[in-house]
Amino acid sequence: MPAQFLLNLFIAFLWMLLQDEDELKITTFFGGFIVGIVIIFLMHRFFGTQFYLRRLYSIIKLIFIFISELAASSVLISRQILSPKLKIKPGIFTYRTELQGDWEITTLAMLLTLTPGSVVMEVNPEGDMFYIHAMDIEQSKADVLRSITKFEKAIMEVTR
Amino acid sequence: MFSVTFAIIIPFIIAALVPFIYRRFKLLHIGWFVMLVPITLFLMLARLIPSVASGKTYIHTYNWIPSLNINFTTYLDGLSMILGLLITGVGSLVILYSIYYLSTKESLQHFYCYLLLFMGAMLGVVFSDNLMVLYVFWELTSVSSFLLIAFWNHRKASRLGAQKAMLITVSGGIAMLVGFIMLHTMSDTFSIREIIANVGDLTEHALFIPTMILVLLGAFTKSAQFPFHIWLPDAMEAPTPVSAYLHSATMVKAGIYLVARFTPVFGGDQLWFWVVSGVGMITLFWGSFNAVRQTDLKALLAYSTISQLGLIMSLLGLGSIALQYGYSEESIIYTQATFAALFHLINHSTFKGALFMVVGILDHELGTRDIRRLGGLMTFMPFTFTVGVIGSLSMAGLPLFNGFLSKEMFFAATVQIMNADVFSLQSLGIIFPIIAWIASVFTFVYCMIIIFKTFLGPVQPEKLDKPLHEAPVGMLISPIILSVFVVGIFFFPNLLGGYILKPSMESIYPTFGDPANLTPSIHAWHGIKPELLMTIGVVLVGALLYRLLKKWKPVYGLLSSRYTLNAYYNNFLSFAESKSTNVTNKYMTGLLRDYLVYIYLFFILTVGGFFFYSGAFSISFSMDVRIRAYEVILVGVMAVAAVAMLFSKSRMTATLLNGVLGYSIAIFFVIFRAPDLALTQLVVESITTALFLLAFSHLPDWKKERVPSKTKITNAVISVGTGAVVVLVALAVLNYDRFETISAFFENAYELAGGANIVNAILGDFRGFDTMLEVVVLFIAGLGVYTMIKLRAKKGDENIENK
Amino acid sequence: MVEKILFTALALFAITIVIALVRIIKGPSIPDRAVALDMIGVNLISMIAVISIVLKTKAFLEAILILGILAFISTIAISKYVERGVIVERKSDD
Amino acid sequence: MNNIIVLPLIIPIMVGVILVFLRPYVKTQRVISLVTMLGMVGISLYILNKIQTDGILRLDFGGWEPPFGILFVADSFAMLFVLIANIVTAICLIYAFSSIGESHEKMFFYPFVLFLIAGVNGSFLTGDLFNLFVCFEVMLLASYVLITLGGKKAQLRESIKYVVINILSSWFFLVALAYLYGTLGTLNMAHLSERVAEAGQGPLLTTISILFLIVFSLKAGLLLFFWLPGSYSVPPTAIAALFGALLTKVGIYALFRTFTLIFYHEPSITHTLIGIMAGVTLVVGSIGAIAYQDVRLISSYNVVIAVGFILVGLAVATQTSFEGSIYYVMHDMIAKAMLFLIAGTMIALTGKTKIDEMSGLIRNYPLFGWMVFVVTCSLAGIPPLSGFVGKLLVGEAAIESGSYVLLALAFISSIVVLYSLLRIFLNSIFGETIISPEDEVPLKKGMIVPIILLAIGTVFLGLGAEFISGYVSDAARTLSNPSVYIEAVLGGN
Amino acid sequence: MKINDVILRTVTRIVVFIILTFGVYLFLSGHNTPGGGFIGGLVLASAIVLLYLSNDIEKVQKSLPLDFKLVAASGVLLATGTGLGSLLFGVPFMSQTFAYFDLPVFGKTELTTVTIFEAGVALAVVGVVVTIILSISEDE
Amino acid sequence: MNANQTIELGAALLILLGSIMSVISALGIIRLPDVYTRSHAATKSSTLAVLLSLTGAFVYFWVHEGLISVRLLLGIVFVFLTAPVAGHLITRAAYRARVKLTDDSSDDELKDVLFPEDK
Amino acid sequence: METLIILLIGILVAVATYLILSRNIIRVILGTAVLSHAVHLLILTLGGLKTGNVPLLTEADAPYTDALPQALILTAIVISFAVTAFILVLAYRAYQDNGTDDLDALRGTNDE
Ligand code: NA
Ligand code: NA
Repeated sequence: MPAQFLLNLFIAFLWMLLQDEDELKITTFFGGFIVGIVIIFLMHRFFGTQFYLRRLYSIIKLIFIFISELAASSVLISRQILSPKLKIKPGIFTYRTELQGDWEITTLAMLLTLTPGSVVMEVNPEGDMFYIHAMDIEQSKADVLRSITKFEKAIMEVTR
Repeated sequence: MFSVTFAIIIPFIIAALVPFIYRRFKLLHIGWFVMLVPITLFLMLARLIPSVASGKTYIHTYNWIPSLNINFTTYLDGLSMILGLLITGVGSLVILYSIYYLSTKESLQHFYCYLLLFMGAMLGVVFSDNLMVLYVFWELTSVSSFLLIAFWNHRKASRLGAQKAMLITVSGGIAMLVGFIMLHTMSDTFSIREIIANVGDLTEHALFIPTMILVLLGAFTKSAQFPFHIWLPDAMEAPTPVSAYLHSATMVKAGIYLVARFTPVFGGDQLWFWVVSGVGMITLFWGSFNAVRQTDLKALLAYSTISQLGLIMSLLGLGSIALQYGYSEESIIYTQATFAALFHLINHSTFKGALFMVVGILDHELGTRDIRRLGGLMTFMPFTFTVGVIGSLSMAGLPLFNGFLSKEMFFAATVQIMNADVFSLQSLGIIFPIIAWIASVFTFVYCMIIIFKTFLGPVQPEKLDKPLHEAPVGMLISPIILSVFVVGIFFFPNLLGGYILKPSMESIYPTFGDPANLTPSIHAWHGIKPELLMTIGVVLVGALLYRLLKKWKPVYGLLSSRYTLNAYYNNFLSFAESKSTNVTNKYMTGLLRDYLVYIYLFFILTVGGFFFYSGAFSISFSMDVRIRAYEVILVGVMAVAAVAMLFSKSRMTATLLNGVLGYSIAIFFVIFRAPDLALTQLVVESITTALFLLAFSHLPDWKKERVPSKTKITNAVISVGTGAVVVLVALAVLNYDRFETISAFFENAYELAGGANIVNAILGDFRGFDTMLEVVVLFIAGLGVYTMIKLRAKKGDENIENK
Repeated sequence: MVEKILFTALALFAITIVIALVRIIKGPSIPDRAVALDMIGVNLISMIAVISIVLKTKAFLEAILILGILAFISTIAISKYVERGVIVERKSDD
Repeated sequence: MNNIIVLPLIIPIMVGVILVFLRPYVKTQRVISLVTMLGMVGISLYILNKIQTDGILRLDFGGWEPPFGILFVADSFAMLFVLIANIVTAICLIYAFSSIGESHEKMFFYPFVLFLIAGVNGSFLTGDLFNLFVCFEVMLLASYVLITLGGKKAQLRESIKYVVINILSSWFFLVALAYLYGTLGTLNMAHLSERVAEAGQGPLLTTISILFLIVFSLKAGLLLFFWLPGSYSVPPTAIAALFGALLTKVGIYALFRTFTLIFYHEPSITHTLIGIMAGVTLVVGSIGAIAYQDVRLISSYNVVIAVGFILVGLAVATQTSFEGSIYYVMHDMIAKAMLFLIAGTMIALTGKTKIDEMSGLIRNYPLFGWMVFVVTCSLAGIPPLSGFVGKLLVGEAAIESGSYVLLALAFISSIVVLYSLLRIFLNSIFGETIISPEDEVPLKKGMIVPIILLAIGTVFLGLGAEFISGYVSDAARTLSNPSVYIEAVLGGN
Repeated sequence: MKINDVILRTVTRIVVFIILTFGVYLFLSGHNTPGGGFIGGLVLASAIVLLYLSNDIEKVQKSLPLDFKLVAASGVLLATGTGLGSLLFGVPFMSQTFAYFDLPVFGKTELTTVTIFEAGVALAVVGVVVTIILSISEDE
Repeated sequence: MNANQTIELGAALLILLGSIMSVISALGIIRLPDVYTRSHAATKSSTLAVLLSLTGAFVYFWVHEGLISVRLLLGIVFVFLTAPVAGHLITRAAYRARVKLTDDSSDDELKDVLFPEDK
Repeated sequence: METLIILLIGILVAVATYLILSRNIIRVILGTAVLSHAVHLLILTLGGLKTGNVPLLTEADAPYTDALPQALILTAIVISFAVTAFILVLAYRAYQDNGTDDLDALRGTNDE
């Protein structure tokens, strides 16, 4: 499977970088490739989904979304924590998503968790409903609904 | 050439063969075969009598443990000759007697095996020159005696009797062993001959007296001297041939032999004189006094044996005084006590052996030895009666029998001792003849009891299980032979004196020159002397007391049975057992905490105690590394986390706090520049925490512990104490700066081992062996966990040990 | 200057750990403690990074990743323990 | 180079691991493990004799010279321990074949026994104090597993105590090592000895030596024996016998080694303390030996008594006393194994554990009964069985050095030993037979043969004392002259 | 409602590979940087533990059908076996040796017997840790 | 002060920011009323704090030693990847173990699904 | 620094000892865990907290901190892990069969 090949390259790359050598050496890469073969051989039954290099761009974009969400939510929480009197109304609300498949759901859940004021608590067995705990339910619900389409789109760019 | 060694070995070899022979020849009583052994040995020894009498000795050495000076050296001289002849001679007669006494239904192979074992051991005792070898055989006689007493071990009394005999004689033996070792320390030799030859060097040694006491303990226990005599009556549980052989004629004489043998070593000491003669006298009296009250004939003979052994012992004590004077005209007179001792040793074996056999006949033929059920047997059992009377009268010390001769000499010796001008004997010496005379009166009384209550008086067939009849001829042969000796010696005493006693006098007084001087001519009549008057007194008063026996016998009732030595022995054992159970249960509580408390306390007391006592504490901050705020905070975190563990109400909290500790330590490993440690610590801590969680699903949650506050305080004190000791010693260690560590060597790791990570080079190479074993430890633990969980013994397939 | 800042940061991280420790001790629930423990782990990561700078060594950078891994695994383990009473299931429901 | 001296450790380990793969094949496991142990006996004999000609042998692992690397040092003292330990293990294995049951054999019994003996052998041979700690742990872990093998209630219960106490003692060991490294900066025992001699064994080092004394006393059961009776009473017989014979001996060995090689400069403190501990051990062991009816408990307290006795030899600390202790240790390993096998066999035959619940076994099993008698005499020190020579020499040394209290306690204790074992013999072996021939559990050959072999051993050690006296005196000479050992280790190749 | 572990499992798939790679790296690079057989083995074991945590035992064993106690045993054999190898070459037990070779592709490479030894250590650690965790988890 | 020193100072300030962030999140887990709100603080502020300090360290090593430390990068990725998952798991576990929401909470749409019997 | 660490060690030892003297087996096991923490710190501290460098020859120059104690601690850590794993399982197996985790109830009788 091409995905496995990719993963193998990934491991080899990782390997090379781990050496912390002054320059990137093909020999090191090759050693890492062998290590990767061993690992993937042992673990290949776990590997089931696809992974494409050309989606790198989408991935990077997604990562940036992640980081910015994280920063925003941290600021928000800090404000709340440091405010002299806590003025929050926590609660749990639901959200139904269009996304399908493990990777998409996982990515969205992680994004939502990093969204200011919300943590995904449960995914229903069908995998289309999130139960989200909100720090301050009014504001979080609004935030989530506002940005969720953006997230879903970014994720689908990577996965589909 | 006859070798004495051979005489010792033969019985053992035959003993080993007995079980096989027994299986082969079921039909013939195996006793016949066994009897050949002592007869042969007796004849062999007898052939040597003339040459030994002429002063010749035989020595032979086989190496055993030469590096420890322990060699198998045999030594035949006059003294050992007497015992050797007794052992083989009486042995032959006893075996002959036993052939008729023991039916083939008994487990004869065991009996004769033990008997031969004993015979060999006893010969070993008397023929050994090496103290250690002597000790070996000495203990073997105890062991074989144990087995013979417990021959009918399904009887409880037999087992208890055997245990008592074994405990007392082996304990004495151990004391004697210590004495022997001390002798070796003083003289640097285990050879008795050499010790005697260099005795002058010993007497001044600080250990001389302790050694003497210890050796005497061995002798006294073996020869049933007061207060150790209590085992002998119980030993009568053994079959009667055994009683006749071991417990009157031979084994109990081993102690006598030992005292005689060591007289040249210790005899010159005042203490020896007093202890040997004193203990002998007390035993003499106590044995005879108690014999009178017995109703079991065998018990009576046992006490009588004790008494007679006391007599011989006291004579040896009296005789030792000659060594005070050294060889001179006057001192010869005192050696006659010793001469009498040896003489009586033989005489006693003859008449007591005969008497035991007589009692055995009664027991065997009539089914009882209780004098209250016996009487008037004279007419039904004429031969038995004759032998019994001869034995009794000899024991009573009446003329026509050998006992008279030696008894007279005994009286003479006790009177003589008052003339000695040492040890205040001129005033104190009077007690010897007095005790001797009183004891002889009692002896006379019990001898009369034997004769009159058994053979004379009314017959009581209704009290007997079996019809009255004379014993078979075979059973009578041995006692008759012995009574022939009893009478024969009376008429020809000097034959014995010249050939047997004379050479042994030389063994006891090696410095006194020609033994002929020490060998008086024995006469039945030597004029009206104090001893004769004493004998007459004994007969008169004894007869009177016997007449009035019923009147004064209640005196014995005054001696409460609770205060007898036997009761003390039994109480001691049961007290020891119950008390030891209490004591041990008190501290072996089965509670882990208690055991840990002991260990911690011991640690605090010894390590902490010595640390302070010795002033080892020292402290200095000069070498301390500079400290940063965050480090202090982290130390605080760890301290708080640790203390919080004590107060956490859930196991989960405590486990997580332990995790915090572990992680914090990892940070300290970072701070202290130990990267490998930090990595390992982190992973191990996490996996450990995971293991706790895993195990928690199989364990109940914490309950509130109900611990008394006293326990809590104890625990707290111990905890703080332990922490404090660890800290203080550590501070002192920190301040101890004398040596460079060896680790500079490892800094060459790259050249030496090709590794730049020094720690890893140590683990993989310099100390790779540790690592290898550590992997093994881990493996064992893993496999052990697997086994404990997965491979449980199911019900039903437990091992056969637990059926 | 840089060093002072770094030591200040270290002290702050250490203070964080103290506070988290308070939460571990107080609880009240196990998840509360797990959250606090996770926080301690994450702060230790930061501390190791800073100490590495202070000591001018990259010898401890492995420890950072390991600590990340372990904090994650511990949290999973504790969550499962809280949620299901066991942390490794023989056969899960689905 | 003397690679052969690592074999007593490495062969059992490797064979043990291989046997893990052969778990289902019980017969194969039996054969291999027995052959291994017999091989070990042969190797030990070979090494022991090689020492007599070549002097002390040493093996620097990885070729790293002392004091930097780890090394094994084989002197006569160590090898005598190794030799007897391996003989006893081989014999206990034979007993296990027919007693422990196939289900237990499949619980990796043989691997664990092999690991145990590997740890024991390693502890005897190592010349490095930290490596001693590691070897202890190999032995301990194996013993932890063996004590629980089969997992009966009582086993699990007692093993907790055993394990916790040993964890504590291992901890003390590490603390002591930390102190020692903090002061002397080295781990090699010869090097430690040299440095202690150089610096003088001042108060601090003496304090540390007392900590070592505690550590090894916990292992040896010297005074701190609380773990012993319980844990020796619960495992299957073959294991109990191994424990009875071996475990305390490792502690004893370590005590002798440390207090003759390293901490011998302040005998008035350390050796006096050892003497006091030995004396108290003799007393309380003696009290315990007559306190109970359970044959295994009686046997266990007999172990305690012997520990006290052997340590008297160390307290007295002369060449003669060392010789005595060595003789006595060898005797004790064999006789204690025999005693525990006998106790276990009695329980197996009757299903009872207390002596007053059994009776007259000698009529059902005559040969077995006589073996009980032999072991009784042997342990009581009745000559010419093996206990005698050691007793003699320890006694002599005690006299020469004026240690009369210890002398008295040591010799009185052997009376107690005699009494405690006579109780077994008279109550259970002698007496009215209560087992009818139909109800008789057959005594397997595989159970009596090992007992007989041990009996032969005790007779041989006694009668044949001269055969081993050369080795023993060589061992004692090394103990009393630390320089011999130091020279062999640090004196160049 | 049944638990849906989709998030955990999905993330674990990535994370496990990171950990495994890191584990092997630690094991191999230990000679010169922190790491080595022990720590490498422990990290590898953690990865497997993570698999067990996020999946169930049956599932993992289907994908990773190893008898871990035999893995551990093989590790011990390997570790002790390298020591024993010294005997064949007549050098002291546990002698490690190292050398630099010019290998195609790899260039100048250091090869040492310690690596074999450490591989044994790592295998043993993985085997033991997983055996312990599995044994407890599988117990009723 | 040259460029490198400036960047180093910047890295140090990044780290300082991270440490302040981390103290704030720690205050959060003390101040916030229940485990769910506390986990917000832990998964977000705390994660950001560590990302900041790791980035600071990464920059420092890059500038100071010319080292692009993949181990640090990997650490960053790892924390980034796992923090939300940890938050998700722990709150789910808390809820299923019936740890109460704070009384101030308004809606709870999960209660009906998970514990219908509580009604 | 050393003095402070040693004081910390003392606290750890005291706490561990108190835990070990408890009746609950888990507290005892936790106590042993704390004990091992304490002794690892002790070895490291007494081995010399020099201000030397990390003992990696490629990383830094001499002087290095003493590497030997570190190696010893590594070994000790692994061993105490093995022992802890074993006794944890032992504890719960004992609970399964004896029905109690209370050491007082696990005393057994001497003469049963
Ligand atoms: Na120091
Ligand atoms: Na009985």
